[in-house]
Amino acid sequence: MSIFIDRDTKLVVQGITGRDGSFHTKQMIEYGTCVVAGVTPGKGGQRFEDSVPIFNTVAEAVSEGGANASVIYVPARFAADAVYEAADAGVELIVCITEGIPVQDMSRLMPYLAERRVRLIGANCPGAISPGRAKVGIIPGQICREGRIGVVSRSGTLTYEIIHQLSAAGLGQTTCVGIGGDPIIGTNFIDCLAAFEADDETEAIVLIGEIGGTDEQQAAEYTAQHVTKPVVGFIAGQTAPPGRRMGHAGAIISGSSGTAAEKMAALERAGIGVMKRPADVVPLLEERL
Amino acid sequence: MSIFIDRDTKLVVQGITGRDGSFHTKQMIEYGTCVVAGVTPGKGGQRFEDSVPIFNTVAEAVSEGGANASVIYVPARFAADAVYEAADAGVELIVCITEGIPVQDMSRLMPYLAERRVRLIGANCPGAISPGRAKVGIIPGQICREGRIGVVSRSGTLTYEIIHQLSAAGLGQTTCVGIGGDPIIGTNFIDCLAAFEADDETEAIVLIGEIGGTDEQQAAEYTAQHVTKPVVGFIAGQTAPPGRRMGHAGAIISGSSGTAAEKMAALERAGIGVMKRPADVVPLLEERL
Amino acid sequence: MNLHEYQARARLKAAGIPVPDGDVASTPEAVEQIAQRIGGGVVVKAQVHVGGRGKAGGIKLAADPHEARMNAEKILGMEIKGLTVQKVLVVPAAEIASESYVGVIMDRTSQRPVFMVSPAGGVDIEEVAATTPEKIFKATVDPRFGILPHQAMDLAFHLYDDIAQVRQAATIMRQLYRAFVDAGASLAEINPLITTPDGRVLALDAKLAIDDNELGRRPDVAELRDLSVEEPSEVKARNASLSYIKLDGNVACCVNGAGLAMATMDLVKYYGGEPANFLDIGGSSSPDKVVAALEIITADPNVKSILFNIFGGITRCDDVANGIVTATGQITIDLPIVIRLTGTNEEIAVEILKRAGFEALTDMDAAVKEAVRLAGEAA
Amino acid sequence: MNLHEYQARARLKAAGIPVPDGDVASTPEAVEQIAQRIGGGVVVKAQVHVGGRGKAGGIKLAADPHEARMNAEKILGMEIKGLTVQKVLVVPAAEIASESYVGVIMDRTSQRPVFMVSPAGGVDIEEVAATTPEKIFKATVDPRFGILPHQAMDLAFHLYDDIAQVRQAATIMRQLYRAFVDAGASLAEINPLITTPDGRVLALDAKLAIDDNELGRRPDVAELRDLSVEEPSEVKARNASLSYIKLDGNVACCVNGAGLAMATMDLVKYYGGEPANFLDIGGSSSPDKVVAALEIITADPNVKSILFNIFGGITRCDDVANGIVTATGQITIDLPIVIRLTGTNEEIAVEILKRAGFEALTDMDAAVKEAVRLAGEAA
Repeated sequence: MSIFIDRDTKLVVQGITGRDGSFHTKQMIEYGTCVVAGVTPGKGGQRFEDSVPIFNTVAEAVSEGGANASVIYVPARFAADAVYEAADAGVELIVCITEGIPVQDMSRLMPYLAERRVRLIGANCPGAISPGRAKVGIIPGQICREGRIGVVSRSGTLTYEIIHQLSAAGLGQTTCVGIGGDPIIGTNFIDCLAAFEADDETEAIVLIGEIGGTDEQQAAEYTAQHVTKPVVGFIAGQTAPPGRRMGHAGAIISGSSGTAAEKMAALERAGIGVMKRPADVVPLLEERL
Repeated sequence: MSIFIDRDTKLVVQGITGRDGSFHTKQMIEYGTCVVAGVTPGKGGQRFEDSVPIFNTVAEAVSEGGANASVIYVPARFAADAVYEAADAGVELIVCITEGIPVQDMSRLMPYLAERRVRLIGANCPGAISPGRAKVGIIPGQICREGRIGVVSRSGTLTYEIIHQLSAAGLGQTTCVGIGGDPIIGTNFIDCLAAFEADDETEAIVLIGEIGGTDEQQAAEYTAQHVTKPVVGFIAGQTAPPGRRMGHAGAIISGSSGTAAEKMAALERAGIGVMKRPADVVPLLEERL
Repeated sequence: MNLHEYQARARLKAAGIPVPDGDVASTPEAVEQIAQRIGGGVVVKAQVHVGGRGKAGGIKLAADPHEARMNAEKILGMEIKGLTVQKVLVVPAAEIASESYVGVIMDRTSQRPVFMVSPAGGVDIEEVAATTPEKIFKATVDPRFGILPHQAMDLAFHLYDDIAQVRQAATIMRQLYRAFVDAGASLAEINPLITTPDGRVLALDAKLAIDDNELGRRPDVAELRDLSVEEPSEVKARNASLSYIKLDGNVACCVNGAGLAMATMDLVKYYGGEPANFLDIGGSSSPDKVVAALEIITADPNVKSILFNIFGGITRCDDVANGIVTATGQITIDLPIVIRLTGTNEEIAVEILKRAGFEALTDMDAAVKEAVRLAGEAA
Repeated sequence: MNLHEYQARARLKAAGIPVPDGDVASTPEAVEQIAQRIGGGVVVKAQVHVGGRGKAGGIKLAADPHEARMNAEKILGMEIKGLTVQKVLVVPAAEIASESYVGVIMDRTSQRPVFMVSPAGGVDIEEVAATTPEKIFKATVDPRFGILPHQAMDLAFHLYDDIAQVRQAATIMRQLYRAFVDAGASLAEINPLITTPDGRVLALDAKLAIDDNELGRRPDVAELRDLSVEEPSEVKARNASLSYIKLDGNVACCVNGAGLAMATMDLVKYYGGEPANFLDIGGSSSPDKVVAALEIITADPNVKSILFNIFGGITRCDDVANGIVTATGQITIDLPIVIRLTGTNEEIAVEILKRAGFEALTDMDAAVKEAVRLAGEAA
């Protein structure tokens, strides 16, 4: 088993003929992902690389192409619209790679998805990969390895670094999910922890967080209460200067200033093995497996 | 039993100090309705008629006054806001008497209520009365009589006329509900038919419709499929000229031009006893009881 | 309230929708000047609130300003379905490559705005729906989100193959929705939405029906009301807060509540009479309203008897009785009046009427029968 | 992006919120003129993007235009928390009866805008939250509906007893929400919201923080960016599509991806060094970006060693290698460079670097340790 994506994932690529979309579609197909359709309005009826049928709308990609999941590579100004379209077309999973969606757009989008019970991963995320089964997004396939570790991360390349260390040590993965670092995201740590906890194959979980917000603290609380499998965690940004983006008021609402120290303490309290540096992931996991 | 309102209805009156609100609050209290609170922003702490406590907000009327239902008499430009406020305060039932809420406001309001599972009756309706138990709205109490007939109507005074005829003939009512004649309303015929069907005391149902829309046709279909109790119906507007309000396009969407003849035929097909005039209500019911 | 085509196109234009040049005029001279300014062929279009203007001769093509003036002379003042043409719109004669229909309507059943489009535009959409329903495409709009870009694209793909035209049409639909919301409309329609031979998409005709409940908060829309095209008695009624529609019968009905008013008209018909009007004096009625109602009713020469049917609830029967007594003192009414009153303050009302020489009934059927009989005698 | 107070108040005013008269100036002469025009006492307020301006002497009361000019001479050019004051806002000295706090923030946890108000305004709201949390009231806004009138009223009742002031404050909150949405803000704040002795409610200070992702579609907001108050190296970085924040250490870090960049900085610290910056060269990076990054890094005199840490995914290692070779050809870099590359096109990159005389590492810890060691030797 794996979480969110697997061999039965039938993917439609929104923005398949764009620069990023076409590059990564080739990579996903090469990796063995079942890409059943692409969407580029106005190019309906054509084929991508002489094989994948292109449709004008996601609705057609679902009804005629049989897609049950979507990945979005369209430019930022169209990306929120693309998520609405995928949700209305009835896919179960939407992975939005695109970066730069305004947070107010995300705020309006979330209840729309909730009403339709669609899972969104991202936006502004590297997507997910279930090694040996399916890759949806941009996580490099060659650094992954089939195995029993679940990885969930707010980061991109930092995740690759840690997956790389895991694979090098022979610790393969069930699924690696990059949930994205934006203030409002579709799938959070807790969603992934719950899914990994419920997944028979996953034996341990790696959680990679960052400064800002309180997602990691909430994940720690959730872990303490609901996760029986070993969890190890990393928080990037111990040396980052206090955030300049959000005023004081935000911290009052969340009841936290979102520092790395706070988050590491929360993980610690929840019994999560806290890495001091990425290279600690392997020894910490090995202690616990 | 009765539907929607009963002796356990604890009412808050929104706009209790206004002209209509104060007049009808007195009537409701005289009738024996349990009016636990009133709301007029800025008059919190005062009392209506030296008895009913007034609050600044519906939230306070619920938390401090113990209200579980609300009736709204505020002016049209504040009426939609008043419904949102009541819904957020957590009452189970909102009866909006006020006339003149724009249909686009109602369209936005309905999904808000649906998410909170609050029942709205109206707007632009006379409200409901469960004779001998509670009266919420403006239906004159003296024309009603306790009994076993359920009445549901899109009209105001026409309903009084028919209730009057029922009471005069000794056919009392479980509950009379005026659902209002606006294009978008909170509670429709089907909601009331279902409630009357489920109500042990109700033995027969009177349905009073009008030209326009397709609510009566849908009610007829519902009756044929789900209502085991006898139903008699009346449609006002047999001599009305074709509607001037809505263009042809509306009729295409609804698949009907909403004439009285169409509606009477639909009732007939569903086995509903169709009155030719209001005075037919008693003989038609007596045939069926 | 319906807007004129020229008013609707101005609002669509303000929302960004491409509409052809053009202007409105009420004299042939002004029409000629507009045609001169536009240059080339023009179309002169009667501005009345009815469908089928073309078939009735209310839309005419003109090759030059002189012909435009001649056409305007014919159209201005003509009657279309009982309405006199007082204004015409002058627009350039467009070269048309295709005609579609695009509309958004507030739908009672879904309780949401519904978009409807058809590649068969420029004709009566009801006929398209009846004969070729497969050519009509719909999308329901969530009013919390408005029409979503992909919904507009989906619909536009049913109209055009060319992606550039699809995008233009999708943008127009989003702008039309904006105009629909901003005007407080219950209907907004473009028929036809045309393509030109060079590939542009344009709105050639526009229709907006406004929800009357919106007018209070939208003075910019309310001021578009054109009283000159309305039945004067209906304008008078609205000013007195009465709801009145003139009909062709001879039994005038004065009722409180729309449903009871319709049921009363139906009962007039049931007993062999013909109602002269729909008249709802509303809920909290004052004697002044009754006076205004009687003035409006008695101004209709067809009326042979007057029937009051009042079920007192909020409306107090004594108010209505006082109104009848006041009105009959102010204006001479030489028509028989039948009064049925019941409910709130019924006894006081009967007393007031009795003192003024009127009899009051309490049974609706009896009152209607009597009013029909009296009208029949007078006829 | 943060707006200046004078920019934020202009947007609040445009949304209908009552703000006192006033104007912005960058010279003492202009300040005197504005004070002259306003008449009476004024307040001169430094326009810098930091809190605590008052304590730092950046806000001064003046009894007349002359004193205003004198104050402006002191404030203009002063440094507050490292930022030079280039503009001041001049407003009338308001008579204040009470001070409240009103703000709306995009909240990550509820994923919705949250309103926060406090009757304890005019002071640091964080301190209010810490010392008297019972004086803070919140309401979550459904972004599909905006702040509802009753939510605004509920909050306003926590600020005032007088119903007229409650209504004014509720209206201001709805206008503030409108301004928040229209500006694409992540924070909109009025602190203090004051009442005057005659009962009016006014916004005396205004703060707007804009979501950078909104700037592309809001040119009216984007043009408010004041480059003069930003670190020049950060402006240069943004223009090259780099994300850069200057710090005080001596190990420069050049990394792809924000998370890895932070982890790299953390590892520098872990091995006893101090990072000189945060620098994310982003995803699809070109050699040009690497050149710009090296120019920015080497302009910082504190830097003693340069560390590249590249995990190739979308970023191709050969692009980065080419950038390093190109940059070192264009500008003289006499600092030690440590390069760690792994992932996409790693072998090609190593080859490119080897030919140019660079060594490439593949282990992150080894590379960081080496960069820290080299910086330590140079210091």
